[in-house]
Parts: sequence; structure tokens; C-alpha cells
Amino acid sequence: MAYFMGVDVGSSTTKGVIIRDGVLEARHILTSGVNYRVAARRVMDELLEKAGLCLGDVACIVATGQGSANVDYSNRQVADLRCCGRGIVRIFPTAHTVIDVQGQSTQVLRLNERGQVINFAISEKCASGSGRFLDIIANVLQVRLEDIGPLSLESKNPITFTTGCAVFGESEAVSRVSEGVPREDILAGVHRALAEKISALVGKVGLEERCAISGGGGRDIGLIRRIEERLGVELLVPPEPQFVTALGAAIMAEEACEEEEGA
Amino acid sequence: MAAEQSKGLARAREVYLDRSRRAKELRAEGKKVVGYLCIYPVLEMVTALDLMPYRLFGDMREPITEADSYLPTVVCPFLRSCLDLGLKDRYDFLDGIITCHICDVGASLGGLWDYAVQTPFSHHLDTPHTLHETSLKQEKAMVVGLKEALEGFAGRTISAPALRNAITLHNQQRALVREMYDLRKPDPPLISGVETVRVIKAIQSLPVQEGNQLLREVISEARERRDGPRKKSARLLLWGSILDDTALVEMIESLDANVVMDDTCVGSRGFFSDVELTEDPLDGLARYYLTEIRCPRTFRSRDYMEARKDYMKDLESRFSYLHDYARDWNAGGVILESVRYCDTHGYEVPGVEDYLDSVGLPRTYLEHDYTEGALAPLRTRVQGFLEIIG
Amino acid sequence: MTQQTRPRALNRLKSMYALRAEVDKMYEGGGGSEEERKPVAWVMLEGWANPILNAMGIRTVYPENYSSVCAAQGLATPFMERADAEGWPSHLCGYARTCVGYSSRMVELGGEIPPEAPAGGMARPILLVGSGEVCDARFKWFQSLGRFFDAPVWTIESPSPSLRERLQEDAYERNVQFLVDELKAFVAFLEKLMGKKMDWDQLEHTGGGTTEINRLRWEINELRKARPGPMHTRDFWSAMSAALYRGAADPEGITQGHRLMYDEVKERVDRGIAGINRPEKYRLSFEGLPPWHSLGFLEQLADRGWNFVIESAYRPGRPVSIDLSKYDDPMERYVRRRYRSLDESLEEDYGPEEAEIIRKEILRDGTSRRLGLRHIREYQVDGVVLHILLSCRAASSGLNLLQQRMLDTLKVPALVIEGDIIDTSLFNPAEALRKAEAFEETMDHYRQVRKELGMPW
Amino acid sequence: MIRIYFAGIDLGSTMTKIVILDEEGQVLASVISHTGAEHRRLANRVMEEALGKAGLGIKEITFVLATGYGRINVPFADQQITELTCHARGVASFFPNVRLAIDIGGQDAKGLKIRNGRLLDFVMSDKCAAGTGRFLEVIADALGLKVEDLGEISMRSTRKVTVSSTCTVFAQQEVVNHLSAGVALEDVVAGLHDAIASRVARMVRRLKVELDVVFTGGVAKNIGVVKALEEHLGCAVLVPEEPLFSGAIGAALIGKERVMQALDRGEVLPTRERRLEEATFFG
Repeated sequence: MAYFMGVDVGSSTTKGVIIRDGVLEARHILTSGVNYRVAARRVMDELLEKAGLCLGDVACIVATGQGSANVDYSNRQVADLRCCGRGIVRIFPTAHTVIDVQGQSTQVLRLNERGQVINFAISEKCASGSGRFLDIIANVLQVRLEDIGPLSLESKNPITFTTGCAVFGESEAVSRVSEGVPREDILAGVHRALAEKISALVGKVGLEERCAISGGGGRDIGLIRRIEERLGVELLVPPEPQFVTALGAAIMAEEACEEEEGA
Repeated sequence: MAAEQSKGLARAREVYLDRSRRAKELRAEGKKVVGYLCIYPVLEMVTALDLMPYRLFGDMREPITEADSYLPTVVCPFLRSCLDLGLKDRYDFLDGIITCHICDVGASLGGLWDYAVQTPFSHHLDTPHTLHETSLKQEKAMVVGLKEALEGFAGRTISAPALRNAITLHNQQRALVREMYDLRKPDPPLISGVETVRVIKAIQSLPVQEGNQLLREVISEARERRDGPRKKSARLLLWGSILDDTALVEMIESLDANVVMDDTCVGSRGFFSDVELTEDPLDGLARYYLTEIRCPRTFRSRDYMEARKDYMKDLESRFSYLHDYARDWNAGGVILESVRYCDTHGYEVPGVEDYLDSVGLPRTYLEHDYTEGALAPLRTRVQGFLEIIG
Repeated sequence: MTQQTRPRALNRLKSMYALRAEVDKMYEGGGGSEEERKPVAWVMLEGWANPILNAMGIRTVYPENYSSVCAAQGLATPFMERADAEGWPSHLCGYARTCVGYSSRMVELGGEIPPEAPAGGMARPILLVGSGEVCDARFKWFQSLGRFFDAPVWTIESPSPSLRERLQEDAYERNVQFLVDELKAFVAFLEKLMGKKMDWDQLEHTGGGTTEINRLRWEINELRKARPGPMHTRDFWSAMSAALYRGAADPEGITQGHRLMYDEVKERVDRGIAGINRPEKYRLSFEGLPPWHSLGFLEQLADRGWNFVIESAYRPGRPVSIDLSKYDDPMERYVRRRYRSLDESLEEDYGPEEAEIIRKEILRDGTSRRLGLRHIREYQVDGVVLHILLSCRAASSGLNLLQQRMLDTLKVPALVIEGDIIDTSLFNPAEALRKAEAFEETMDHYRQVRKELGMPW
Repeated sequence: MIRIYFAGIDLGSTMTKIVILDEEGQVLASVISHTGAEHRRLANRVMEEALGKAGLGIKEITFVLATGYGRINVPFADQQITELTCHARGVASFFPNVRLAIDIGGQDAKGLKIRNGRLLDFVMSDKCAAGTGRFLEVIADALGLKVEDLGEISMRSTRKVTVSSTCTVFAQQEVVNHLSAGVALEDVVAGLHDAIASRVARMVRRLKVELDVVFTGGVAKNIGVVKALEEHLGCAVLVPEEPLFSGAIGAALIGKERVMQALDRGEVLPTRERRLEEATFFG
């Protein structure tokens, strides 16, 4: 029975999964650091280690994400948008809209039942619409990533950022702190800003009843609630949202083999 | 008329903050409300048919979400905001809408509005871009076209007396606005820049008679007032594109400066000359709306039919009124403001700067993206400018 | 890299090169000495000025086109940076900013053509002819050049009413009369400027000469409906300038060039040869103005089997024979030959039945969902690329609506790519390719949808 | 006779600078410190430190003028002026003939047109971090480099890369892509410097570049950016010994002028009560 590997080299983290019969055999995540090649190698070693396999056991490997070109051991590269779609329908077969909040950018996808991308919109060429904005602020507020969401939910009145720039948002957060603004209001301010940008993207591709969230943003309950408020729907949240695209890549690997057999 | 205690400036502030209230009241009483874009639609004819003209504005305090599906982010955020509000049903009390060829995006807004917002009645006014003799004829035809469309919509025709009366009423409004602007000439001015924006926006949200009443109240109140603006080191003239929110002027006046005069379309632009009562009233209206409104969207040239062109003289013919404003209102500096992606004002800036430099008026150019938050960084620019001219 | 190992993905037309070469004749170093002695006017591309100026013995040069020439050769940026330095806001039209920078440089050199100017450069103008058509930049930009040139600026006014207003029965005749008067005023001005009278027979010639060129361009486009598409949009763009900018100056030459192009395309159709050297996986239309600086990007898409078989911009109108016999005023003949009523063109383009539906829709809604979609249907495209231009409001503001209409009525999806006609800093090929890959799935999906709905492609 | 002293404090987004001058304009003390979250505490602390160095008490300072991004958060300042005017004045005190000054700080980049020490006109970037010091900080941080080392590193470059992303955060990713693709660190860093220099040069050209061009602010310490700016402007770029202090010195000098002018008129400028907030003596 064949094994398939998906590797997603993202801007901040690199994720990999191995599946067999569509069942998850192993998964691993690590920070991408300053050399994607190294990250890609390490994630492969870890995966094989965990699954107790050697590279030869893996029938096909698909690389995706913005660093996918650095996965020198992959059989093919596939755009992360497509992998994300494949991954999400494997987890939520009826989800036809996905909000994928990545470090580098935020993208909203419309999918058909096969998980194929039938429409999509991507946040603009500026990080203020991406998860990085959140990382930056959390970092300067010294809030651990897992605490961001819960803390933000305590906010009574979220602040409004005067700058569109994620980097300036940092210094603005700093000065708001010095004015004695509570951290939760600042975080909630970021969440609200992101939710607004995201709902605009959703407006472009159209909102489906069943809407899921993936990517690092899917672990942030604060962001999720804000988006739900704006869109008026309950989001489907996968157990491990950050692995959705890697999973999709593995599924793509599976499909690739089937094609070749078919051909 | 609904129960209203407050008068004058307080009333203006009320209307500014809740501008659709009066329109909705009157609509409940059976009056039809006609929205209009920019200041080119011929309001006199709307008034003459006993319809209520209601100017379309955006809201820079409201994030644009819906409009993204219709207008890309690279177009004028003011117009995107207008459409956004339309899509969010904030203009659902309008019975009709008049758009005009104010600019490329403005021209396409009509079609988008028809497609996505679908106000029952709509008409597009194709105001010519030049002052050629032929253009005046064309504008007249456009005015006639609007007249017929409005009459069809209202189900009655405009009688000559009614139109004359409406022209008189709107001329009165223009005169009253100029009278109010005179109260900005003293130092300190009796009315602040912020208050002026509120009043102008208010009268563009009320029937003309009520607007005139409000202006009279404001004028008499301001003449008497003790709580007017403080004396500041700088008196400024503000030139630029649409400013339908007090935020920018508020920021400027929070510094050591008073905005004492403006050339913007939520300011003096629509009020500084009158419609001439001609034999056929439509001639006077056509001439006024084509030639008297000094928005850069119209191509003006001193050298029409001339084989030679003199740049500085051309600039003088186009912008000397700014010099007059600065002189009469004793302004020591000019702030040139434009909303990002406004092409017509954008192309005008170098010429205005050349002219102001030639007459020795200090100036600075501010570009904003029509969000309240983004105004904050401009503070240091304005303060720096004040330190230069101070 | 595939490009080295395999033949280039784009299959260019030989006949295109000759036409493309024609364009350089507009600029210095081309055109021949007789042509070069003539005074030069800088003109916006529009329906009216060019033949009139040529008939008056004035040479016409098109800064819009010249800016795209600069961009295509990667030479636009320094000019645009100059425009920034001169204080023109950086969100303005890339064509305009390039031209402003060029003008500023020219003044710095005392009116001389900058040595770094591609294609020999544009000579100093005696006249700037702007236009009220298409976009605001086309009259504001030339006006703002006053800082550099004392050449007079004339803006040709032309009516651009909304669709509903254009259907009013008196509207067409009124606009014709308006144009006749406006253009006569323009001629009067030119006569004053040049100190000589208009040669009306010459106008009949320059004004009529482009009709045949237009007919040929139309016929060529008809051939492009074939499967596989015989002519890629890149060839269309390369050739189109000749017809648009040189047609009136050299009717015979340009006509001949298009005859040859017609024959070449016809032969490709007969032999089933495509505009790309790859299997035609997807047929596309390019909506909006081209990214002149990054046309190589189309090679990468062609390599994926994307064949751009048609485009929205600069498409020739259907040739019609108009009976001008009852009009003896030469200017009126000139206007009526080129200016059609919306009623007529709807009938010609959509046939009586659909035209009637469209007319009804326009009168009711002010617009019709069917407009602007005919080529999508007739060329049976699988998808379109919408090029949103960060420096052009006019070409970008309608695109999102078009996108929705295409999806609603024809089930044809659109890929939105943000870029610019000139400014390279705004275009990200890697990002665009990433989107393109995902978009292939989208096109596959809607192919299926159209099939299920029993649509013809 | 009683001597009089002037303090200028420049509370910038990343660094806070303070100087104390005597009436001849001699610098008695200067202090620089990182700007944290707590502006008011910081202002008090650096003031204390400067007073210590100058051997003065707070009451002996005749006039305190605050400038910079946090100027309103200086509790003991008598007046606030923008960094634009103060930089111009300060730069002119180093280079009397300066006509164009470029200041690249943490929060923004400025171009200042100066004549005889007076500010005539200015341009500034403030919409996003591209072309500011933050751009380099963020990226140096991500690469685990010290921002002050970037200059030297880039000097080794032989083939600088192009960094196309405007957004700092995205540029950071672009850098990582380059490094992963095996591009030499120095070539990447040189690319970053070039990106900043071209943005800033583009902006300041609006003021019409004239000699002498002076470059101040934190980034002026970066030889790589200095060279890149010279390339883009096509002229020599002068950097003062203490490029970070032009704002603070300018502020102190303007304060001095204002006091002197007032004295000539026989007036005394209104000043705050001279005390530092208790909190800072212990806290």
C-alpha cells in the first residue's frame, strides 16, 4: 500500500504530512527559518522518522507553499491554493468556502465538491492583511501565540489602528500601551482589522453556507469570532488548521499517481 | 416640520451627524427624494418639481467592504465609499438618483448603481469637459434631457414660474453661503472651518428653503457669538477634492491655525456665483453649471482659439481667484488636498503649485486615502508647514 | 528551463513584424525626410483629430503609444521618476507620467530629443491635441504639460452620454451636429495656427482611407474564432498600433500590410495552425490594457497551453457601408462615416432580436448584462484575464462588473491580475503564475458547468 | 553672572536623544537611549542622565524644547516643534551650507530643503515602513544580524540583487527566498540598501537636489545606504559625526534662539515648573 507525502514550505513555518489510504500516518511542523532548503530537508527526515519509513517507501511527493521550489526531493510542485482546497474538503466534504489565513497572505477560496478552486481572492501586496500583522503585534505585546485569541475575547472596546502598515502597527501598539490601553483591546483591534479585510475578500468570491478556516489563523479563536461576527456564519475549524495545505499536497500526490496509473 | 428645538450651528451639527433623518421624515410625508452626485446636477429643476435634492456622500469612518466587488481598490475611495453605502442600503430612502460625468469613475458609477443598487429612477448627466461654444449648446441639451427625465419621473411638468422661483431660492442659498463665508474674514474668524463643513453638508441634506433658514440662523448666531474660534498664528486657504468629513479640517484646526477659506466642493465651490435669470431659464442654468463651477474636471484655457500659449497667463486665468481668496480672507498659506486616485485634481496640482509660487503664496500638498485613521500621520506635515510659514 | 529546450511557446505571425515596424516611422529617425520636415502635433488616440491634422499637413505623434514603446524597451522608469520629481502624483496614468518625464528631460536639453529616447524619440510639438473621450487623463495630462511647452492645447470635445441617453431618438442627430460644429471649430483653429486653409479633398482621402484597414482588421478577427486560435493577442497588440496611429498618414501601406496578415492568418486556419506552439488547452480573452513591460509573461502562460485568442481593447468595429451621398458638407460626411448611432450598432452587432432585448434592458435598467460579452461567446473562451491597472481608472473601473456578468450569463470565469500599463514595480509574475495554476482548475470546473447547461462550448 | 542652559530632546520612534547646550551653544551633555513603550518615564530618565553628565540640576535649565514622534509625551518640555524644523536647524549647525538634508529614521524618511539654516520645504514618507529604518531593523532581526553590521556586510557585495516587494514584511520573505536560492548574504543586503536608497531618492528629487546634501538619522550610520544614495542622487552625501543628534541639537538651538529673542524684547518666555516626576527618581 503506497505512502504519499505533502510538504508545505510557508513563509513562517514548514509543514509536512504522510498519508496512506487517505489516512494520516505522520505530520510535522517546524519554523522555516532563513533557509527553506534546510527546513524542507528537516521536515522530510522528521516525517520519515515518525512514520518509520525511508524515502523509497513514499510513492509520490508534492511540494507547495511559497518556498516549494526548495523542496529538491519532491516529484512536483502545486500551487498552495489548490492544495488548500483539496485538504479542506477531505476534512469537511461540504465546505465550499475556505478562509486561508497564512503568515504571508490571506486568501479566500470557493470550492466545488471535488475541492477544486472555482473562485478565489487574495489579500493585497501588503502584510496588513496577513497573519504576520498579528504575530508582530503579539510579539511586541509579549503575548504567547496560543493566548492571543482568549485574551482578545476579553476586550470591551477594540482600538482602531491609524496605520495600514503592519510594521507601523507595531510602533502604534507600543505607544497605545504607553497610554495605558489594555493589551486585549489592541489585539482585538488587530482581529477586527483583519476580519474587515477578510470579509471584503469573501464578498468578492461569494459566501457559502458551509465556510471553513485554515492556516495559522485557524488556531486563533479571537480572529475566528470576529470573522463570524462580520459574516454571520459559524466557521468550520479543522483540528489542526495549519496542516490543511500540506494534507492537500499529499492528496495531490495521491491523485498524481492515480493519473499516471490511468495513463 | 418635525419638532426641533435646536437652531443654527447646533442644528447644523445635528443634521451633519444624522443627515438622512430629515429626508426620511419628508419621504414619510410623501415627498420624493432624489440623490445627486457632486455639484453638477441642476438642483433648481429638482426643487421646482417639489422633489427633495439630497447629495450623495461617502463615509470615511466606515470601512469599505461591499464595494470591493464592483470597484477595484485603485479607484477614488470616495466614490467607492458612496457605492459601498448604496450596497449596504444606506440610501434605500432615495426615489431617484442623478449622476454626472464628474470623472471617469463618477461616470461609471451610474451604471454600477443601476446594476447593483437599483434606485427606481436614475439619470446620467453628460456635462461637457470644455468651455467651447459647442459645449454650451451641448450642456443646454443635457439640461433639457434632465428636465424631461425628471418631469417623467415626477409625473408633471415644470412650470416657468416654479422654475424661476426655484432659481431664486437657490441663488438665495448661494448668497447666504457667501454671507456666511464673510464671517470668516475677521481674525479670529467667527465661524471655524469645521463648522463650515458641517453647515455646507447640512444644507446639502435639506430642502433648499430649510437650508436657507438654517443659514440665516447660523449667520445671526455667529455674528453675536462669544464662543467662536480662538485667534491662531496662521490663517489658511484649503484647496482640493471632496472633503465630506470634518476630520481633516479638525486636525488642521487642532494645531495653531484656522482654516478661513476654501475651494472645495463641500465648501465654496458650488456657491460663489449665481444663476442668471435668462429669458429661457434653461440658458442661465446651462451656462452656470458648465462654466461657473471651478472643479478641475473641466478643461479651462485662456488661449481658446489662440495659436500661441502663455503658460503663466493661462495659470493666472485659471487660478487667480485663489489669490483673491487669500487676499480677501487674509490667508497666509494654502493647503492643497486630494483624495488618493483622484486624477482630475492630481493633474491640476503641478499647475496650482506653479501659480501659487508665482504669487508667493506658500503651499503644501496633502494626499489622503479617505480613511479617518490615515489622517493622523498628516499632522506632522501640517505642523511642519505651519512652522515654515510661521 | 522549458524555453531553452523546446521551441518558443508563442507562434508569432511573420506579417506582424512589417506592421510593427511601420509604427517607428511616427518617431524621429523614421518616416523619411519629407515626413520629418512637417511640424509635429502630440495627439491622444481618438476617432477624430488624426485625419484632420494629417490633411492639414501636420505630422501626428501619440505619446500614449510612445510611452508603451518606452515601457516595452524597459526605458519608461527613469522618465516616470522624473515626473515624480516634478511633483506629478505617482498614482497618475503611467503613459502620462512617462510623457511628463520625457517632456521635462526635453526642456532640460533645450528642446532637444533626449539621446536615451527609444525609436528616435518624439519631436518637440507645435500643438497638443487632447480628447474628452475615454478618460480624464487625455485632457488633463496635456494641459499639465504647459510647464514644459508653450504649445497650445486643444481638447476635442466629444459627447459620451450614458447608454439610456444615447437611445433617445433625437440624441444621435444632436451628437452628429455637435461633432460637426466642434470639429469645424477645430479646423478653424488649425487654419489660424498653420496660416493656411483646410484641404477638404485631402480630408476625404485621409478620413476615408482607414475604412478598408478597419474592414481587414475585422475580417482577421473573424478568422480568429477558429479552433485552435490562429493568432495570439500579442500579435494583435504588436500590429494594432500601425492601424490606429499610421492608418491616416499612410493608408495604402498599412492596408497592404493587413492584406498580408489576413492571408497568413487564413492559411493558418486552413492548416489548423495555432497562435501557440503548444496544444491549445485553454482559450482566453485578455480584458483591459496590456502590461507593455512584461509581455514575455504571455510566453510563460502560452507554455501552459493558454492561447489568448481575442482581447477587449482596440477591437475593430464591424464594417458597415454608409450612404453618404445625401450629405455634401465634407465635415458632416467625415463625422457620419465614423460616428454610429447606438441603435444601429446594436442591430449590426447583435442582430435585430437580441438588439431589441438589449434596448429594453437599457431603457429599464440603464444597462444590459449582455453588453461587452459578445466576443466571449463568439470566440468560445474558457476564461478571461482581467488586467486591473493601478494607474488607470478608466480601464479598470468596469472590470469587476464585467467579471460578474460573464460568470452570471456565460459561466466564464475571470482571473484578476493587478499590474500596470507602464509601471513595472506593480506587477508580480511569480504571484500571477501561482494564481494562473489555480485558475486552470476554475476553468476546468466551468467547462463542466457549461456542458451541463448545454452551452455550445 | 548666572549662566543659562538649554535642553533639546528628540523622542523618536526607536531612539530618544537629548542634548544640553550652554549659551555659546556648546554641547555639555548628550544622551541616547532606546525608546520603549513608556515615553514619559523615558523622557525623565534621559533628562536625569544628561543633567548628571552636565553636572546641572533640572532647575538650572532655562528652556526645554521637545521634538520628534513622541514630543507631546515629554512632561517637562516648554515647547514642542516638529522634527522637520529641528533637523533642518541641527543639520545647518553641522554644515552651514547645507541645501538638502535627508533624514532616515525609524518611523519615516524625510527630505528637507534648507536655506541659511531655515527650513523652506520638505517631503516625507509616512504611509508605510518601506524606505525607513524599520525596514532594515525588521529584516536584520529576521536574519539574526545586528543592524549596525549591515553596512559593512554590503560593502563586500559584487552583484546586488533586486528586492521588488515594497512591503517590509514581504521583502523579508523575498530575502529569505534569495538566501535559500544560494545568493550571497552581502548581495542580498546590498539589494536592501539599494531598495531604500532608490525610494528615498525618488522622494527627495521633488525638492530638486542641490549640493550640499547631508544625510542624518540612524540609517546614516549605514555606509551601504550612504553609498547607494550617492549612486541614486549622483552626488556626494555628507554624514555628520553624530547623525542621530541633529534633531535634539536643532531643538536646543531653536529654544536658545527663542529665549534670546524674547530677552531682546525684554520678555521672558513662559516655562513649565522645573521638576522631574518623582516616579523616575526611584522606579
